[in-house]
Amino acid sequence: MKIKILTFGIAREICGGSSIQADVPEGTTAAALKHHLAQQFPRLAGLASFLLAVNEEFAADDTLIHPGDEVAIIPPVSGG
Amino acid sequence: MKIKILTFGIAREICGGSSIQADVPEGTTAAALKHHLAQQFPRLAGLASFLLAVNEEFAADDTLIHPGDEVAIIPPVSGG
Amino acid sequence: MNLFLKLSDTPLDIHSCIREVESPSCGGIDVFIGTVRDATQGKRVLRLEFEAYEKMALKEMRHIAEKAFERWPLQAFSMHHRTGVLAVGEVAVIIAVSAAHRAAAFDACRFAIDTLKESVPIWKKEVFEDGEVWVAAHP
Amino acid sequence: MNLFLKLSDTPLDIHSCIREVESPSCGGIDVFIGTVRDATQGKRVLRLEFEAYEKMALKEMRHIAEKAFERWPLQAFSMHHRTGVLAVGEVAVIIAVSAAHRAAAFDACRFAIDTLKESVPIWKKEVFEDGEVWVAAHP
Repeated sequence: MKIKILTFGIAREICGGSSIQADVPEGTTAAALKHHLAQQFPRLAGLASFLLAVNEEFAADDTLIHPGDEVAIIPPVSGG
Repeated sequence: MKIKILTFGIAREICGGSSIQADVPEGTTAAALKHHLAQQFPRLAGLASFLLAVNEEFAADDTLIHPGDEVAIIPPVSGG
Repeated sequence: MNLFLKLSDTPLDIHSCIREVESPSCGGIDVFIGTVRDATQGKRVLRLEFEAYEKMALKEMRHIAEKAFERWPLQAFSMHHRTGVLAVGEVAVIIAVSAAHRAAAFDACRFAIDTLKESVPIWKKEVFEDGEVWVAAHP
Repeated sequence: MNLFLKLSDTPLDIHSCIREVESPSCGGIDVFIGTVRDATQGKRVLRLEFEAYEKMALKEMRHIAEKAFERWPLQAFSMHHRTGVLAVGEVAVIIAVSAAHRAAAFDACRFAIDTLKESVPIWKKEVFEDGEVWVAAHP
């Protein structure tokens, strides 16, 4: 399935666009998608932290990604 | 010596005026003046605390009172 | 030391107190605002009356500010206290503290209001429908 | 729950944030204001650029407010965060918390800014004379 992934901050610069597409099997977990992304964009793995959000909530490693989910890469936050 | 003593809050109401006079010997300490005042106005001794200030600073028990000092009765404070 | 103290019998201005501590080298400002609550222990409060031993109150406020500057790396400190008759909702005290980092601002601001309530010669009378009481006067 | 949240790309208004939490039944308001500092580790900062994942940021801000209401007896809670380009001295975040008693207001306000900095998806780029850096991005 094709997943659209939003990117922000330094992740947007690393991935070269405010959203990217990933093609992963159905039943992919957040952990597997992170692994996939880190292979494609090795600099993501060098960040102080690198999390995924699914439908605007932080995703656990075993969160399943479904077609149509809103997925985002969350690099280290620095608000305030 | 005659000492003018400022009063505030509930102490003003107990003493019946915004200042009172006390006649005490030279070399009187703050502790002795407090004792004198508590005898004259027994309700002062019933307060949660009853301190003296001399020249706008809290007085220790052994602070000496001199003629012309600005003395004040400080009942429990409740600002803020 | 950027230190601002005020006792006033007219309404306090939150914004001017905050403006006194703003600075390009500060990253965090903590502000405490004490307002007149409409009830104490379930009793309806009509108004508060604040009385101060003004010269000594300003001295004690200065002692608090100086201690805060000794203990924490602060940029600026402002403390405004109201006197006179206050209605419910009115501002009785404002303390604003700025620092490069927020922990110092929070700690110093809290220290300042806690210490003010212990040592600054200001007295508050609560006026109820059926009487009035000098706060904290009796054990 | 009196809960006010705002993300805005135009200047924040301290007074309107405070007004949201004022109430006759509150005795204390604690306000934290985060401003843009002119230097980081000795380097002169020209400006900051804030970017937010807006919908999720508002959700996380709401989680923080809800946790604060669970933990402390609060009257009202307001959190405003700025996005876009900020000059030195501008306000990046305001958090105002009111409660009947001040300890709850202080504790909840501090919890809120500490948690915001850990969990709300907002990113800050510091722009210096000789380059720029996404804050906290690298170990």
